[in-house]
Amino acid sequence: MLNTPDSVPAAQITARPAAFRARPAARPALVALAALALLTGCSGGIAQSVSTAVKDSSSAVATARIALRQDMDGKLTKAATDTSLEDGLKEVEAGRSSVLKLSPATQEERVAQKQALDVLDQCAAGFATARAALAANDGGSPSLPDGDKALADAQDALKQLEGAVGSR
Amino acid sequence: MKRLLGVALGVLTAIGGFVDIGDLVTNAVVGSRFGLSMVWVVAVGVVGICLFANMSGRVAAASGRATFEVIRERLGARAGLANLSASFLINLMTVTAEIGGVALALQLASSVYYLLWIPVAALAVWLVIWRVRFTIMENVAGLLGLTLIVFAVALFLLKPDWGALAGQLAPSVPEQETVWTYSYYAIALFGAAMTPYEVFFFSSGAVEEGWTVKDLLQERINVLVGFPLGGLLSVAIAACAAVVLLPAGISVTSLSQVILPVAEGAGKLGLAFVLVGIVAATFGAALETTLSSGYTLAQFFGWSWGKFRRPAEAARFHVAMIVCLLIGMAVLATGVDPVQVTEYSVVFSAIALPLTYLPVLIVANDPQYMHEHVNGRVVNVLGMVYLVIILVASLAAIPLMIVTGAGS
Amino acid sequence: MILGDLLGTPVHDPDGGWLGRVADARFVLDGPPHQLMAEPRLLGLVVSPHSVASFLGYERNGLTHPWLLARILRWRHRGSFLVLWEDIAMVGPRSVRLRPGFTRYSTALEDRRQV
Amino acid sequence: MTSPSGPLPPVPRVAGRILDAQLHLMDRQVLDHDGVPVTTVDDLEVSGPALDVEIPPGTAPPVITALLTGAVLGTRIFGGRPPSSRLIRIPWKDVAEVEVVVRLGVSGEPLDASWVERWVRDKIIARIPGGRHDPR
Repeated sequence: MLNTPDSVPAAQITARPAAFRARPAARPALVALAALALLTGCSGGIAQSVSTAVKDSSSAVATARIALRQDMDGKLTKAATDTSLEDGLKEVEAGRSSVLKLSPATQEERVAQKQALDVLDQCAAGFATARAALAANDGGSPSLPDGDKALADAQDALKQLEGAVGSR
Repeated sequence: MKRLLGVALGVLTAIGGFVDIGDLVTNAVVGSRFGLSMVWVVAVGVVGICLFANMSGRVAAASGRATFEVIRERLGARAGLANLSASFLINLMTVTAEIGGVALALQLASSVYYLLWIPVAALAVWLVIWRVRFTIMENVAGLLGLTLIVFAVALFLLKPDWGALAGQLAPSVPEQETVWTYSYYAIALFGAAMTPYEVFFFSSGAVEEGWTVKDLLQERINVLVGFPLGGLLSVAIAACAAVVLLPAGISVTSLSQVILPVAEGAGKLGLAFVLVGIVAATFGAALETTLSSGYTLAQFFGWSWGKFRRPAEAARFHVAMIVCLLIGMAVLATGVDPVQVTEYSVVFSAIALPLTYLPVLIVANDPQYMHEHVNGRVVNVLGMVYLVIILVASLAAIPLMIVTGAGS
Repeated sequence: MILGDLLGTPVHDPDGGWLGRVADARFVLDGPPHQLMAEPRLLGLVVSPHSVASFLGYERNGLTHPWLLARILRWRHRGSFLVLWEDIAMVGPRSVRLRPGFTRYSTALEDRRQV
Repeated sequence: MTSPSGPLPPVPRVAGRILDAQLHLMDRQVLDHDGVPVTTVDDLEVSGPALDVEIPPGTAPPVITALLTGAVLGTRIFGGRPPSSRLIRIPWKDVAEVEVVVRLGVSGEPLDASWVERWVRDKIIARIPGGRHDPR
């Protein structure tokens, strides 16, 4: 864990069970415990948020690549491909804005945030290329393979980042 | 011959009507994240809905009483009102999710942004409820929903490694998931299969169509054949996701991901079928949930209700439905993600399930209502087993939702 | 008066001892038919010492299925009894007082089919 | 006074049919003579006894005079008491049959209990095209 505040609720958690085991009427304690679990789950630190955003974005990019490939194979209609790309881009943007909202405390965290934002920007750019290719639709530039290439590069960058976040 | 046709039609509409946005989304999510390791939950849910729908249909046929009338009579005004509030809100959430589902499917077909489709979808739902006859409405939506069989066709065309697929059937938690997310989605899947609105709709529909005890056999066939086949359809959706999306590291968060495996296996034709199927299934479910919200309110307060009456003869019932559609539209207009609404609605359905299940189980044993058609011993034993399952799922849902951050 | 006001009211014996609460009111249709039906006259009150929450119909009409549910609900209403109108001394907004020497009757409904 | 232990004696036999208010009447659906739902039995009005007054032995038992509906449902659930003028009554003499549902021997249309339904119908539903269209 990167951020230290986590250790405080952890201490509280160990203090709680004795209180609510005492009698069933101590239900509020249980609720408080659940709320704590929720808080600790959400504030899992920068690493947690980055990892979630990266996971969601790599799922979105993978989806977009399948959709593009199907489009090139004539399996998907333009409307469906377009919607897929739009949904994927929305997912990446949501991840990006969640990372953007983080307030890093240490130098290490600032680096992690910066790296993640760079990669997520690259994803968004990949989506932009793919959508432009789909809109062009006349063999002009960018072409669908160009779009796929941009997304593939973004996918590689995501994988690297995933590895980096995982190892930290 | 005519009777045979009637049975066939009933079974087909039961299959086509089984899947709604909740089943579509939840099965795809589960398939993409957990493979086929939760098929057993679908099986448990399907047996549950067979049992439950069968009981409430029998209550409706034997006593002419729909589910919510029975709930109020048994629980009394106070507990009945608490029950009504919970059931009604969850039903409203489902209405919202279904209309959103129609709009999302129409976006996939047209690339026109889904928010623009929402007023169109809601207006169409209202027009059908206002004008179209109950049986026609039910049969057309159910038969068109049958095109979702394309999920099963696509699965065959994808030529998966059947052995490996069968190997996933054993209940087990994949390594990238925790036992908590697994349990959370198990409850969601159970809730999707056993949504309470299906029971409100089923029992009120029995009254709408004027069922008597003579129709009990046909009702039983519809349920016992149609729902399990509908369950197989759910499994096919999950399997498609498990074959195409799981290996690519995709976890489903939007409807556009649900259709990719079908396009992969069956191409543009398959895509056309699946889009028709999704629109029909979600539209049919939007009709059913909208009617259900009218049914629950009218039955609790004793208003005149039913599509078999002229709208003017069931005025409050119709106004209630119009208001529900407007609320659903307003909620969607805030830009909330319909897929997320769906995911929450199935879990809340699981939470509210005991509220409707228990009174039906009790009344199905009461000779004052049922005369000689009370539950048999086997049904009662199963009924009690399911009461326990439903209670456990209901009680575990909220803690699991908190611990897993709603399954993220 | 409104019957809903009476339901849930505490019931005391003549010495002020607490017996339970009014869980239901039993009526009987034995008068001459008025127009369509006879007027239901109050036969007595069902008093329950533990719970006045809904019985779900289990405690009085001999329902025994599903067995486990029937047992649980009966247990929740153990000790409930019926007092006849003749044994009621006073009805107040917060209390019902019984006459000295009142009789506790079984709350069971005879299993006769509804007429 | 009998002891609380041991089985209680059965009620002395009475000639007529027994109705338990909660079990058989309250919260039941009310249908009119054509089978059209009118309302539910939200509460019951009884003819007595006078509150807080010693009941002389031999006093005639109270009888049910009317089914109540409307605002009384809210006060039954949340407490309080609607003014007597706000009570919507369906007199017992209109009741024809008590089974799983309560059937009236009269038409529901002119009853006070139906005024909201009439209002919604006349002001809203009947004004929408097709509002009187027979679905059959």
